[in-house]
Amino acid sequence: MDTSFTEEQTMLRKSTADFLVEKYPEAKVREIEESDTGHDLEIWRGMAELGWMGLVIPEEYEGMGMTFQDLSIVLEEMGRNIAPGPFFCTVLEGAYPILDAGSEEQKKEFLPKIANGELIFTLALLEADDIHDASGIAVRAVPKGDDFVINGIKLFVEQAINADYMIVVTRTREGASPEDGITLFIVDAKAPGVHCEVIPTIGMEKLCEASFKDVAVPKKNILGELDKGLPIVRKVMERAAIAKASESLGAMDGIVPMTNDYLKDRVQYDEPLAQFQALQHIMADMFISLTTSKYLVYKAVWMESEGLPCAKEVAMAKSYVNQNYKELSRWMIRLYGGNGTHREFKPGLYYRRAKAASIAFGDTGFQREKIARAIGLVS
Amino acid sequence: MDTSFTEEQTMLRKSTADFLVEKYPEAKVREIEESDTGHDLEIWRGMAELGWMGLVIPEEYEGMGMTFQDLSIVLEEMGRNIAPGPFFCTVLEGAYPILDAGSEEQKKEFLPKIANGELIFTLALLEADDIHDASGIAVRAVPKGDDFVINGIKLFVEQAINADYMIVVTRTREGASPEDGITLFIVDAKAPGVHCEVIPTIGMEKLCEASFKDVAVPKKNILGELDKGLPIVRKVMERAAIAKASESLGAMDGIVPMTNDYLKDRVQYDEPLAQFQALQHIMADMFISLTTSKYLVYKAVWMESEGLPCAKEVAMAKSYVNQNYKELSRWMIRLYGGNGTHREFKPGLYYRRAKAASIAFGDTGFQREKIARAIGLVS
Amino acid sequence: MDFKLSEEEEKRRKEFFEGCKELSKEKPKDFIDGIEAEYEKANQPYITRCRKEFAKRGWLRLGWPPEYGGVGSHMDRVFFGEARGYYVLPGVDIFGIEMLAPTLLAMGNKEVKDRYLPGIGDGDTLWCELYSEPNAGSDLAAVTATAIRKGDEYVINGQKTWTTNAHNADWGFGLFRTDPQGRKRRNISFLLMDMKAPGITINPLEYLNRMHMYNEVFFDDVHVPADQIIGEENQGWAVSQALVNFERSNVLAVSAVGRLLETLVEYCNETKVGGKPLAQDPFIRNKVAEMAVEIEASRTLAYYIADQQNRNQLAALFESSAAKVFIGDIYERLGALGTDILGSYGQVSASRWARQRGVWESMYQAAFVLTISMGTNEIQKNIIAWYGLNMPRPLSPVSVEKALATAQAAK
Amino acid sequence: MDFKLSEEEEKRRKEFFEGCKELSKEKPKDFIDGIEAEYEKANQPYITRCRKEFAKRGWLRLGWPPEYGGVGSHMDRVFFGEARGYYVLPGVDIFGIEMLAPTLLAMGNKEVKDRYLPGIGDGDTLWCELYSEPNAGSDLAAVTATAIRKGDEYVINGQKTWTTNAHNADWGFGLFRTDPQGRKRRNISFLLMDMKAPGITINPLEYLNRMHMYNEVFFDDVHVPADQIIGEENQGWAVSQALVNFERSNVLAVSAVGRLLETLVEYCNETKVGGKPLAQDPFIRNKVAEMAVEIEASRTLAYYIADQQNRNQLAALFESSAAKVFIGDIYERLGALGTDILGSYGQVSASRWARQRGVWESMYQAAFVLTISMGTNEIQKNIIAWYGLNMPRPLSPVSVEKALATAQAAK
Repeated sequence: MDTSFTEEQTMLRKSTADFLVEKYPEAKVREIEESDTGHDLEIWRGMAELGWMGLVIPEEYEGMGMTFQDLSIVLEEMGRNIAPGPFFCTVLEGAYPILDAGSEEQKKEFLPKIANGELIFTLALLEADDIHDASGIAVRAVPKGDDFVINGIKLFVEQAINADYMIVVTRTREGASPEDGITLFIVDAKAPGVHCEVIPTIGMEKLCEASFKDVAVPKKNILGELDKGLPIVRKVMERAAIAKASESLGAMDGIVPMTNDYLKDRVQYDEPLAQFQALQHIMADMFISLTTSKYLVYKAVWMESEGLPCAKEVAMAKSYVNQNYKELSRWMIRLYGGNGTHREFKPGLYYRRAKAASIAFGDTGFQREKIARAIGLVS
Repeated sequence: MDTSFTEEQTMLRKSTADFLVEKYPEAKVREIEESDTGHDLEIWRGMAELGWMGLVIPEEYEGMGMTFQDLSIVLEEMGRNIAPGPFFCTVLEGAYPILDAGSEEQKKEFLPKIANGELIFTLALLEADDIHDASGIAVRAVPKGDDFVINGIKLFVEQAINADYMIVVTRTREGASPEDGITLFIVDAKAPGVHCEVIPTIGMEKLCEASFKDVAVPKKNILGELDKGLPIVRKVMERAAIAKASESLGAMDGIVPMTNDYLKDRVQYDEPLAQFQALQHIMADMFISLTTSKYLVYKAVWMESEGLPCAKEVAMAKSYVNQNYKELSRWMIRLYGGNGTHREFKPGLYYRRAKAASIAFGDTGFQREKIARAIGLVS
Repeated sequence: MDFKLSEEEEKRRKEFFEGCKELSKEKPKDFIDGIEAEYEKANQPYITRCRKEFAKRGWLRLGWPPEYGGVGSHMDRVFFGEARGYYVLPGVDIFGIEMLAPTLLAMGNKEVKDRYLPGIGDGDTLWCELYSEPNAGSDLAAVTATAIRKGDEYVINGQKTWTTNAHNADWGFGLFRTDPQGRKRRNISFLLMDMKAPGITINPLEYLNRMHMYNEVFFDDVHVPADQIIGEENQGWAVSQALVNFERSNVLAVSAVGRLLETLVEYCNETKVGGKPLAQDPFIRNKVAEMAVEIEASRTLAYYIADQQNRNQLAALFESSAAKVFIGDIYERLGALGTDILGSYGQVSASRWARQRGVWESMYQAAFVLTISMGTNEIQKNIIAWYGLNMPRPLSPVSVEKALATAQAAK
Repeated sequence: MDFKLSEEEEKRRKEFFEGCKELSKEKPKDFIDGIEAEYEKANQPYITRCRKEFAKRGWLRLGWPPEYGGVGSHMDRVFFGEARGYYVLPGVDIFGIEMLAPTLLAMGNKEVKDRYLPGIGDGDTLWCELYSEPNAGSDLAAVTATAIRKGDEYVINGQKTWTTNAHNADWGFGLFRTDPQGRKRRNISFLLMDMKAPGITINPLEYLNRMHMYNEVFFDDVHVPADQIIGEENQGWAVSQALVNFERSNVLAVSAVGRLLETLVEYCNETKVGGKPLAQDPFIRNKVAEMAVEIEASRTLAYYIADQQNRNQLAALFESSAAKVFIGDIYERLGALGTDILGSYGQVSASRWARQRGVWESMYQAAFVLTISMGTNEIQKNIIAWYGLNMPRPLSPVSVEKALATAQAAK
């Protein structure tokens, strides 16, 4: 056991932070957020140069062959800087599922291009009824010659408007159990019949409606096996959940010192607010919330990184961070007072993102139900 | 609308408080609590002299003909002084059901004697499966000549060991619905076959197991109608719930100033604890908790007193006070520090009673389910 | 203790509810319910419509003396607030109606009353409050914007901020330092001014959810006639503290929150997940019931405060602070509960994808309008502790320094 | 970052768990699980049995130097704590093992180490801590009990209180004022004494749930040989603060709480209401899951602290404070949750009517053993704010008065 980061990891964190602080100053974050695309090509290229999109892609596919734990460090720093863009979906919802389940051919075709920043990926999973499980998949893919034809609407597809490819989760068979007959397709996001539109959301992350009208996808673009795609989806969801928790943790780790500094600077009644014990105890509570979150996340990240079974640990970390990120950002606003409620101040950015992060890949209720089963409560 | 108490009510509160402070000093409370019976005959007689047991009994039955609202003032003061004894069960679980549902003969037989302190009553409702509703009633009463014969076990019967009579809720018919076939009997608590034993509980209120072995009860002792007793039980439960909330509110109203005084007296780091802003804000939270509880209870009491339908309001008041009494007493201990954890200090008395009070006549979960239905959530 | 309204009161209350119900039918389609709807630009025509209708009915002069067209009582103000809250109607300029008018009535001379009250009562003049500054938020007495007397005028320089509705207001009232050497509560004056006067610049400050409620206001040699002062020069702090007639029950917010919970109950009944209505989920039942209880507690407390204040304007002061903290917390938590219940839709802003017109996402962001504005929850808790519970005020290093300096000067 | 234990560590950890599991099979029938079980009178024979077994295995000398029979490492102490916690076993005198022994090892001379360590390591001598006084609780430096040097002895007078386990202890260590004129952190000495010495009177103080854990201890001219001082005279405060080797992960409490939650899960699975197991109630599922998460967060944090402290005794100090506050709150809330889930049975004390042997009712009362003892949660939050977050300490009126007096004296 060694609960410290390695020297390499500390350097990775520092270089990541340096890049983000330089490229993503608060004004830039807001500019990207407010733009139609939510994606800055120049920054994207900078990330590609640093190899971030290929961080966890093996060297044989032109990646850096680093671990999920290393990736989580990058994600933490992105969370701290509230960096918008298609990084998360490309890596977690594109590169990883292909690594998990792709054919050698698919790996060769897509992974190098992901690694060098040529391709943006995303995952189209949720539908109108917002059920995060097999029974929520109704979009049909029907075989027709060498193709499958997809019809239906997916919601909350991150960055779909910028994506080159979408991994679309479809129903290819109505079986006895909803868990049967789920198939994943790698779909050209610019193909005829695909239409994407941004859904305005609190996090402004360009979650989209993606509609599919008679979209023909060649059979070779099936990811994994026909009708047996559910385990791939579940793995992607689990990994994305803990990755989102890392991103959130980074934000929380930014909120605490930033709020503390604000209280030391802001003078009211001729004193820095930091002088008031009632606020000191709120800050202490925030420190406790951050500290107790940290190692829960780090342990789940480590397990995920080591390939250990960690469904319970991930659900625990995600559910806990869901609540604590929201709570810390809420307190950040409260302690900033009037300044906290301005859209142009950082507290609001965190507050809005925290809500979005708590929903992505399973909200607290969803995760707690997983945990209830995992700790043995009969259902 | 007049949200102040009348002058008469203020006087009633004062005389009640005076009696209780004199007769129930903390040491006496503890002595009664620790005694086998949990009942002090001398105090009981004093209460009878003041007419408390007959407060809400009409003058024609030798009572004082006052209102439920007046009674609630007495209960508040009893809560503040944590007065143990059979007052609550005699009035709420004895006098009231007889007033509600008793025959003229029963009223004439029992009410004057309750009013003058000759009789102690209680209600035997709950059974081993702890279901606070019709489906929880399994103890059978079977007709035999001019009698019914009762067999079975009741639990959590308050002060049964001291009772002269128990109103026993029995099943007399197995109907299509569990709500059919419930009958109440006024049972001589000293009759052959009745056996009572104290269950040790956190509140030490002498909640008892009452077992009935072939206990014969004359038909004339049926309270209300055969098989149709459920509405009586529900009314008793509702009134007892809001009465218990009044008692709890009185305790809460004692906790806040008492804790405030303690913080002003207790010096640490050369300062009264009251000087510390972190503790000031806890006290402010306690004040808010008390203040928001008060009028919720008072309004439900008023509605009950006026005979207005108030099932929702009672459930709201009881559920809210359940939580807040527990929470205030918990904070009282925390703020008293080491002294708060001594059994002989007042905080612990409140803390233990708060738990018991929160369970009696419907815990928070039970009340919230009632509220959910009342505010229109479909079930 | 009696919670029954008199027949007359019931009748009046019904009038307010019916009037507001009628108006609510005219709500624009894209109107998002929330106690912050008052300031949304797109709502302005409807806001004016409501205000004019209220004025016509005399509801902007509730409790005023007859000579200024006053009708009704303090309780009428409570009923009106409750009704407006329930139908989540805008159209009452709280700065003119709730703050300035009572101040003028209590502290103004006949001339200023004659000059300004009619515009308020008729809904013709909108006001804003020029109190807060970048370094004077919770600590209002630290204002530094100056108003220097020159002949028959005051010349104003400096900056105000968090000025709600300045962009719509015709007139402003506020606190300015008439002697720049003066400290804290001294040397502050209470002035009224035309917000269109030369030298005033108003910059919008976007709220979290993009609503335009706040502004920064800059003063560059703004000339204000000297007779637009209320009270004596340098006595403005006392004027600002004299809002004795301010309606403190918070009934409007309580009522609005109650209505929002009703719509959440409807949503839970109508929305099925896996074939079962959300309303049948015991966790949701428990949480919604819990919220309903707290709102009901707020409501009964509001009525208590209203009744006590009706009898004695200075009554129930600390209960008011408690009520404000409590409803503020409820507002924050109801936004959280509503968005949680909506799942992925809880993050969707008003749009064709939104459920319940996006009201929950909007509320989640607007959550702080009650916990931060008009004295943060933390300030209210200080008030409760120091004045309500008589706990000692913690020492401020500055006061200590002063004491030390005094002691040393005594050498 | 790597959470994997080495094979050797896994092996050791397993040894502790197996040893504790064996011992747990001998638990008396009426043993109520809880971290306070250590002090219950009825448990004393079993406590002694456990202590002797631990001593036999060398587990009371974990991390000691070899010359005092030490075995194992800091991590072994953590594993042992975890194992004892999981099986809720008593038998470790934290005052001797966790507090005094490290102090002696760090600050004691060879003579006192030789004299006192064997008794601790062999489980023959039980200790109590004579720190708190009626007016020195959170503010320990305010102790007033005196130890006046007379020849080769100190003569002790005064009172201690909240003295855990004094009724079972053979010896005590504590803080006494060796110069009654001295103030606060000065003039305090750290003394050891035989608790059977003439002049010592011990009165029990009943805890909320009647457990006899605390005592009042009175000293009436108690003679203590002068060589029973640790460190220099008047330097006792520094000695008491030198517990650098104190195991701060709280793993024992965390592990015990985790085990208690497991029993609650069993209860929910086994107990049917209306024909359905409680475990199927979504509200219960949510709340139990929430608690499981917090316990797991405590557990990972405990391991982090243990690992960091294993590398550097002074590491993770503020994380330790955070961990203590957190597990204390969990203990309080788990007692509340457990009793709530038990419904009417949640109030029943150990008896034939109790469910789960009354453990929840007992825990509900014992809830405060972690939030109040050894530095209340409020004190921990001060530590986090002042030292961890470098926020300024609020001023104390006394320090201000002193400054004023100094300023005036300078006249």
